[in-house]
Amino acid sequence: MNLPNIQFTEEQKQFRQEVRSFLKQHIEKGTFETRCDSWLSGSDPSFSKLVAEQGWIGMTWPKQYGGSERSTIDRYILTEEFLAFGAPVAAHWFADRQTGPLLLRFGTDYQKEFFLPKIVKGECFFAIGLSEPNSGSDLASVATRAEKVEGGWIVNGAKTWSSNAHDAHYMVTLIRTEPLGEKKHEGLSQFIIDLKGEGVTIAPIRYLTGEPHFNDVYLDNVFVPDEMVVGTLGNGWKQGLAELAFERSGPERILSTFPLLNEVIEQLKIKRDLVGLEEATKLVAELWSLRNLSIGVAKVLEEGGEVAIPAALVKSIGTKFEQKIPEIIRLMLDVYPNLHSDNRVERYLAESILHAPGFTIRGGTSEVLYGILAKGVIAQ
Amino acid sequence: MNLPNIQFTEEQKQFRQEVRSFLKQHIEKGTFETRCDSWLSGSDPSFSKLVAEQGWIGMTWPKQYGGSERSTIDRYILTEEFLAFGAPVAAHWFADRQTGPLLLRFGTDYQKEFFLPKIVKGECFFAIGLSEPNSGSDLASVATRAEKVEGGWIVNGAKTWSSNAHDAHYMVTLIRTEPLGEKKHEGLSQFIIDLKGEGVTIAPIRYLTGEPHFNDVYLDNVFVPDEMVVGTLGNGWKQGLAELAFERSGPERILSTFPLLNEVIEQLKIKRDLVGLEEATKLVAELWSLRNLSIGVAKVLEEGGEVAIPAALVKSIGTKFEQKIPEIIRLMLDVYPNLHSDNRVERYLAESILHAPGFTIRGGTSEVLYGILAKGVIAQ
Amino acid sequence: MSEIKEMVLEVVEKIFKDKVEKETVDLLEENKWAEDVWQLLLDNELHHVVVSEEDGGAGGDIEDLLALYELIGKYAVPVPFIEHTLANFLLQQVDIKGFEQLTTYSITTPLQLKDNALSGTLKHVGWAQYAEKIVAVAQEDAQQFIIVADLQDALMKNSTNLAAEPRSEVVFENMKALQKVPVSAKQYEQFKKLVTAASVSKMSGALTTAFQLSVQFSKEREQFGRPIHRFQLVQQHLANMAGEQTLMTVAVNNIQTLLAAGREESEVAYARLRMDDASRAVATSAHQVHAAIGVTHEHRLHHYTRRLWAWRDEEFTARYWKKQLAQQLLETKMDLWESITDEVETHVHA
Amino acid sequence: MSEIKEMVLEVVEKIFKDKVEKETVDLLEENKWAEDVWQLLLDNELHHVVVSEEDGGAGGDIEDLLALYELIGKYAVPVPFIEHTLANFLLQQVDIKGFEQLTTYSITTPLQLKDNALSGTLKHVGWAQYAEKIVAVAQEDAQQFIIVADLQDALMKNSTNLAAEPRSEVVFENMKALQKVPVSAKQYEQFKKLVTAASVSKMSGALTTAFQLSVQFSKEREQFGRPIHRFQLVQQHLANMAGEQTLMTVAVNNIQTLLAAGREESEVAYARLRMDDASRAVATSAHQVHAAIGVTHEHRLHHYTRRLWAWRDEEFTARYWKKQLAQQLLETKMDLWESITDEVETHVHA
Repeated sequence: MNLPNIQFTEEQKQFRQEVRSFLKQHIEKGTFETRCDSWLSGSDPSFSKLVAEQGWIGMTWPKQYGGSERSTIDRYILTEEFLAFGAPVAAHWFADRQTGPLLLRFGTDYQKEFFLPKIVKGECFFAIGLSEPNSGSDLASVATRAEKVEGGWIVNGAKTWSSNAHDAHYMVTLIRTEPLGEKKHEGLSQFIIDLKGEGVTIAPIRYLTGEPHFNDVYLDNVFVPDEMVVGTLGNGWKQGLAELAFERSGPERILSTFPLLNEVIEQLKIKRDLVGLEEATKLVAELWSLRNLSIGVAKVLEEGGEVAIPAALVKSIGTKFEQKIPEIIRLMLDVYPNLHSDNRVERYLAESILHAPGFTIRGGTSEVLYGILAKGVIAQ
Repeated sequence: MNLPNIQFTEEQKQFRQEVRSFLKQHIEKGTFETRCDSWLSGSDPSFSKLVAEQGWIGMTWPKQYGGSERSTIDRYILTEEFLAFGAPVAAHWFADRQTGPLLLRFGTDYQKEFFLPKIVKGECFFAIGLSEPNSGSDLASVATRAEKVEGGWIVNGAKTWSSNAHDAHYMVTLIRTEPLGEKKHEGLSQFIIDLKGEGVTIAPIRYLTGEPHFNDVYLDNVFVPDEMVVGTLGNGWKQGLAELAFERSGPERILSTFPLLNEVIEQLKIKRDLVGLEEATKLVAELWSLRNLSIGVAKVLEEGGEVAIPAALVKSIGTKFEQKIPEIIRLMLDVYPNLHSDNRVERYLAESILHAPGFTIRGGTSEVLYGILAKGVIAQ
Repeated sequence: MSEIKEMVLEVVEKIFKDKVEKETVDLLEENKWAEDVWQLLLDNELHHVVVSEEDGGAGGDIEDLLALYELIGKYAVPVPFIEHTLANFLLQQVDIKGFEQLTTYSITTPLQLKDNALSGTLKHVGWAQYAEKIVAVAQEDAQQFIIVADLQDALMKNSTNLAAEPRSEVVFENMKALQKVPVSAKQYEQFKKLVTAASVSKMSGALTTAFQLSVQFSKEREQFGRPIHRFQLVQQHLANMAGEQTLMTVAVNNIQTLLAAGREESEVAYARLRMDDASRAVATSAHQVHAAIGVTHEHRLHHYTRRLWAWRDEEFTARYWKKQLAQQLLETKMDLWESITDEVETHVHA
Repeated sequence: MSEIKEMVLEVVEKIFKDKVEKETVDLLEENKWAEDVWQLLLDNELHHVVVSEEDGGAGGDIEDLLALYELIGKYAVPVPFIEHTLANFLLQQVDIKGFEQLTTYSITTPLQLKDNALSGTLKHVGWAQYAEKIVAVAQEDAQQFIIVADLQDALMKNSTNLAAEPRSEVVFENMKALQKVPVSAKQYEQFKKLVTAASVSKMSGALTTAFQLSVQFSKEREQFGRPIHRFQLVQQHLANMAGEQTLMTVAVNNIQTLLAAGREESEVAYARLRMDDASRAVATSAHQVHAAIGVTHEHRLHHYTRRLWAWRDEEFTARYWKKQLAQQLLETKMDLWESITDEVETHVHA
């Protein structure tokens, strides 16, 4: 398998500097504090608003919906900088990464006009309603069902592991709209559900750190108007699959614990610890090679190419890399992981250790990815 | 799971010194050269004869068959020393480790009287005929079959991966003696086949180094007299299983590359390389913990306890450990692996790298062991 | 093993099984702890297990004590049992009678001692915010002492470790040492090993539970129409965890016996190093097997994995012992095989 | 990429597919080599790919050459193509015209140069026993030179690497340097990178074949009644290998482009470090998937895995580059993220 080999242009490098100075400025002003895994666990609607003001939500989208029609590579750079500085971008994350592209591809004009400008302004956040209490990795075993009524659907069921649903306005929800047949992947549709609407109950599930993070979303006779059906009825599974390459290949599968690595190298430099730095170079080399792969996938995605397999590779290898960083670093120096420490290494290490178990689970467990990858390889 | 905690007695320690000085003496005299993985790839019938002269083949067996009725722990110590000094004990290995215990448990008086004294004298070596050309890990899919005739059986078929069959006199062979029924584990029997007999062709299979190592053994209308059937007809699979704990839990699953580790630590000491030594301590700690486990299993085996699961653990973890040693060591110092070097580290490293792939395959692949272990754990 | 061991272990395990629910362990996160369980342990005189019979104790040995620490880890019991009994056990070694008041210890970094006045900072001291006394090491010129001090005299900054267990920074500024007994470098080394053996023992307990929860989960959880333990990749996790758990159980058993027999040489260090790998492997696999359910606060798993993550970086770490062992390797005249198989030589300790 | 690249690669891959059988690679083990394949390469002027057009070559660039080296690795071709063309390419960099006679190189350790006489030992020199000339580095006082010497003047001790490829120890005792050109430290550094890029390229080729053989085997081999690629544990091996193979293909592609564009900074070192892990992972998984069949001499797999094992410890190893990179990290004022994302800065090389 090969992928294009990207060298950034001068304009792209300049854009990176622009994002970087924005972030540094806000760290200095105290707008946010760098955290590991902040892209998913750091939801801060007011920071998202600031990002929106820069034109950095939906930046690749058409201008008619408020986007800037910039390249996927620009968005890639933006995302990398958010991750490297551990910025709290979780609130608008799913709307920007997934809902926007989904609506642009499958949405009605009404949906695009209604949602996209709001998302771009940082005023409308989305959650994803995919897993169900008993589905686990078997995502197609959807029990949440909809019954057709006049002008819409009545939905009953429950979704779980919905990250940030407590901060979101809407949820793109996978729902069974036809009776379960032979093939469980068929008869599924994607609905946009108003999370503030009647019959919706959001029950936070605390992460192991005790922080709210994902949610159970209970749907009790929730009315969804016809205009909130995304794309084709019954085509929900395939539409969802199309999102996966975006979901799996991004820098957020490599850089969740990068702030820790960066800070530790600074500490080792101060101590002039060459043995530690030698050990660290292996992580740097790994990061370099993963980044090439991930950027290559972004490029192919932009050109509309097929990247399901390399995207799954990024997810599978990248998440192991970000999971490994704290485990290797704690052996390189004497450090006591502490979520509340004034010492950045101690704090980043604690965040990384506690969040690491999720990396190889969320967005497709490593075990599921192995099967997908092997099948892809065998089919070639 | 817990296992007994063994502390060696003064007598046992003295015995270890006795073995050690025998081996050191023979290294000095040039009788053999230390090699990694020599227990399986170092077949030297004349050295086996020397070992026999010490009373160290079949040392735990009854005196009436030439054994010394010594403890399993003594044999464990003996084996450890052979491995630590990389002695070429492959010729008598299977007879001592497997065939003897098999015959003592299931053999007829005739078989015991005929074979055991010869084995003890280092004059009779055994090979194992288990795998077949298409069986792979599916060992029970035996196609080699026997037909009953007057006074014995006519055997046709082929066995493969038979280590050292080219040096051996006999082969304990798993054979289908009843037509294949519902359960492929049933209807199998163990025959002792004279490898010098008519109809037996031994074709060496070269190891990747080019050295002869295992063999295909073709059996073409080979007559096996009734008195060469071991144990009960049709009970071959179960009898074979009983050998597995002996086969899987010994120090040969931990120490195949030990000479390399030992030598490297000496080199690091000479260089006063504390960073390297720190790295090496992790391997030492791992060795220590594996050794406790393996010795514990030996103790339970001696007392007739059930150790299938912990024995499989030793094999599974131990072989990964011995496989890992060259991979870690080559990063600790500048060394060029070379089979023909005068420098011991270079030579041991080359031997270890080239033999390592076999460690996690022979005697049950890691993949097969995971299944056995998981089932054992779930059943508890 | 002392004769009382099995009986005591049975009693204690029953107490923990009955009284330590998930909610009991959760107490720590609300700045509470299991005072009722602690009271039960006191009522059953379990804090006196290693006190000699003439002093009114049960006359157990270090092996008994460490076996109890395994149980503390196995049930994640939120009580200062290890801190209190180990502090008193250390005192016992230098012939100071133990305290009934809650006592803790911190021997990682020596305090400074001058004219009976203590100065210095002890970091991450377990349960100091609830304890009245502390056992520590102090240095005056070239001499080290075991000292006892009153905690109400110290400045304290309370925090928690990754598992929400109470940890405090304790600052002494010319505080009085209540008692002091000089200790040799060798004795101090021995104390480090005892503390490390305690740590390895409790980790072994937590590791066992993380493993057992995973086995249980793999039987109960179904995916794609069958229990997940039927999938090879889950079996691989279970097999690897079983290996780590068995290795560590045997290792801990080994060091307990050796310490009780006074025959320990480097084994505590080996066990501590190996535990670093084992705890990582088991925590990783346990979470992977439990998938999303295992990273919720609602599930018990994190009580054990967070303890493993917290404990491995406390007190005398693998990094510390690795350096000690490397120094020993450098200094001994024996080659590795001789060192490993010769159990008689007294190793040189740096 | 030069325009000729695709065409040339196609021609060469066809030659290798047609002419390089397993038995061809086996020749090395009998102290022979594929002289017919070598002749075909010469006949097709492939040793002149990077020779400039005015000197009668094809005018290709380093990218073309490295892509050919990938093919040498991919088919384990037993010819001195890399040695000869890279030796000549190095000479070209210092404006010495290449040789038609078989030439090899060894720049790992500088020889000593005094009054035009060379002394010193070069270890593990590839194909020296068949070559007539050698390109090496020599040192006179503080100045380094690229030199050319005649191999018939040298003492040679022939041996092989782990893959049975010819390697010799070459000893010079006051031998004449045929040519010498002074080189700066920066140029020498650049040569080290070229040699390393060659090594990474051929390893990437061997790694690809080891992976492809495994995929093939997993489709053909049946166990317990189904092809083994249906088993999750085999899928895990395949997935991991696919990841390593893709990562390295992209990495090698990247350094080839950067070197050709003169924009390389630390990328060759990164690729070499990453290749150390990738080659271990792929060799291990490939053998595990092939099980016993893969460790026989009869099967082709070992031609690729043995090359990976041999090549990773030759010339400028991961260990060498790790130290260089650590030194760079220490000296740069940028933090890691700046270093990685800023492609303009010229790194300080130690």
